Amino acid sequence: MNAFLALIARDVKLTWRQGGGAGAALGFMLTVIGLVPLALGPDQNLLQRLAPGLLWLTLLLSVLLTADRIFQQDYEDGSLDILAMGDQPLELVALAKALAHWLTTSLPLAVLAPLLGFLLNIAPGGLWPLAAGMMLGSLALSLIAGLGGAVTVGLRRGGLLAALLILPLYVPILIFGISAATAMTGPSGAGSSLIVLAALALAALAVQPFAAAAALRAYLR
Amino acid sequence: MTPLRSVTATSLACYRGGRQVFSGLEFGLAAGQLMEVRGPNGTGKSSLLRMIAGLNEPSAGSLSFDGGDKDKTLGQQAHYIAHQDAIKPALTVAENLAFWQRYLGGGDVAQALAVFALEHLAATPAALLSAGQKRRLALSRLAVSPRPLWLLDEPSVGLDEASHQRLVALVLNHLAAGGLVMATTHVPLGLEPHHILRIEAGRRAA
Amino acid sequence: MDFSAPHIGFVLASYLLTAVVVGGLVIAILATDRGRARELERRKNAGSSHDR
Amino acid sequence: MQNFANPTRFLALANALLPWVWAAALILLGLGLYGALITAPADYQQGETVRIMYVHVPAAWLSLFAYGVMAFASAIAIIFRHPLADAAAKVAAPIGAAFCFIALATGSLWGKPMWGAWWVWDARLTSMFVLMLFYLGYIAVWQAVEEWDLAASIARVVALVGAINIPIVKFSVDWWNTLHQPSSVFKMGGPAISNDMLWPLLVMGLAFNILFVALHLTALRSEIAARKLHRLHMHDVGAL
Repeated sequence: MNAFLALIARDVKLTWRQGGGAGAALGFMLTVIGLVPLALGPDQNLLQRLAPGLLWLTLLLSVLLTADRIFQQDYEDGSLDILAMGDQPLELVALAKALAHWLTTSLPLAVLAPLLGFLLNIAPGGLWPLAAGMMLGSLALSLIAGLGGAVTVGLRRGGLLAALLILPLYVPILIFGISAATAMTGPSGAGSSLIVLAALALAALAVQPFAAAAALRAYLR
Repeated sequence: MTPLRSVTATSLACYRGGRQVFSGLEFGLAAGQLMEVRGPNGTGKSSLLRMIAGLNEPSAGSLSFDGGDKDKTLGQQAHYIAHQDAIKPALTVAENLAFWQRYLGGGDVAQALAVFALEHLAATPAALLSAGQKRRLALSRLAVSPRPLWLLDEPSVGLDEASHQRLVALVLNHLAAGGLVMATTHVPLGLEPHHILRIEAGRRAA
Repeated sequence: MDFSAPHIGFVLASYLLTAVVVGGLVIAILATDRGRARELERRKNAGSSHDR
Repeated sequence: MQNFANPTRFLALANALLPWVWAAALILLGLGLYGALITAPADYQQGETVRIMYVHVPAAWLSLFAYGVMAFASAIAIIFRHPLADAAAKVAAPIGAAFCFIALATGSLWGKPMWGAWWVWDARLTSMFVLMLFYLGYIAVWQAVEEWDLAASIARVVALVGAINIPIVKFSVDWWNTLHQPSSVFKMGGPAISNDMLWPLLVMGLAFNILFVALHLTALRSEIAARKLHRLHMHDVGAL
């Protein structure tokens, strides 16, 4: 357990020291949200209706951007070999890395993304379900990003392939995240969508370590 | 650290990258012994070390160990020093070692820094180190956490004379304490190996 | 089937498209299979391989 | 794990079976088309356009079946570490993707007269669309990784993760669909499907399945030959 926490702590410190993963991703989000009114026109009602969807889409893309960084550095500088020889299985190493990415990138983004909502004239009532949905969904986003990162860690131009593998897996999270955010008007309350989001996060938690470790072992050979 | 009595390999073969790297490898290494693995480049010396470290499985033959911790794999009772140094430039020298101390468990960071005379660089970010200093930091991992089997891939490359002597002293102490060491090398280590294992292209030679 | 019915074009288009895609798939797979078998035969006769 | 050990047992079986499988596929296809185009009556609501169902539904079913074959073969490859299973998964993907494309295209051709739009984000079409993305991702893995053994180990993980997510995507898309479209007017060929419309559908379904088996076995035999040729080439280069 100590090794598991040590790995998460080291990764958080590393991300913090290297200019923070969240900082760059947040900058990306800000830019995309800023471009939206230019692309779709300044009509407040239109923007308000699209706000939850656009915020979720930008969150997905921002997390995706940092997906290959989860294992890339450790693979290239040889740390992954030593991590694989630790007392804990590679599955826990893969989980620790994904959790560190969640703490340093996905969670901060999920907390800050709703604040960008005011740029899109988001309905005040819709802010809280959006934030709740994003925070719940952010764990699943990081776990699946970790999976995509592990599957493409050894490839030179793995980023594109990772995106093609990760984004389809984000479909359920996007659907229930949006339905939670728009639940104020939708048929069922936000509650049920949030519960499904939590279920998706737990499902990802169950699958990611084994799948990612299997992929990493293939590259370690 | 429960002492390891011996590591033996019988008709070990490795298939990687779509080709047979080596086959029919036999060796036996007992406690307190050093084995040098020699052979031209690309004959699978590193693949052999990685196999013992548990990073890839043998495609034929078997690898077994006697003594040691039964519920741990051989790799979990070994140190592996590869060409890459496994150092994080953003962390300081002490932080790098402290992480491996917590992750691999065991020893003491300050004492490990002293082994390769890196105490004065403890607070320096690893990014500022020279190649030789990085190599010494990587080798310090051997001292930071007690593990019986050492797998060293050309350990003396990039070391100055003083550090080379420190490496020899460290290995001698480890062997005296009943440890086992397997090292691949092109240049003589300055130590008398108990076994020499030569791997020719694709075939093994005793 | 009544060919003068409305939207008959869509039905024909669907069957044509299926025929084209399935046909292409069949031809592609059979051709590569035949080609590789012939290449293997050629290498075997040429004796350049030690493959049992 | 090097080459296919000796797939002679498989090759003997394939060479013996294939001619019959191809024959069965062609016969069933002919019978099915005859049923679908000639004897089956037009639908009282949709008229002739219902005949698209006889290619759309079997193709949709086959694209799911093919992904199942990929996931099953990948599981076998993980458990028994046999490269033949990896090859079986690898060659199943392009076939599955082709039928998935047919399902999407005929779905769109069927949707135009029904809903007046080429593409409607209906639950089934959306799930089929995501399935297509899974296929493309899987095939991309084989393209992106040069070395066969590494590609195989990665593709196994991708196929299994994809297989786990198919029901999840299906569930979430169906749920999402109810949110946006109260109930899609388009039911599968009217309330109850009469017998003379049903048997062509079943025959076409069977024909597509047997066609898949024929294509899959042939493609697998071809992949084995390709691996042998690759080994011979490596041999000549003296890399062994």
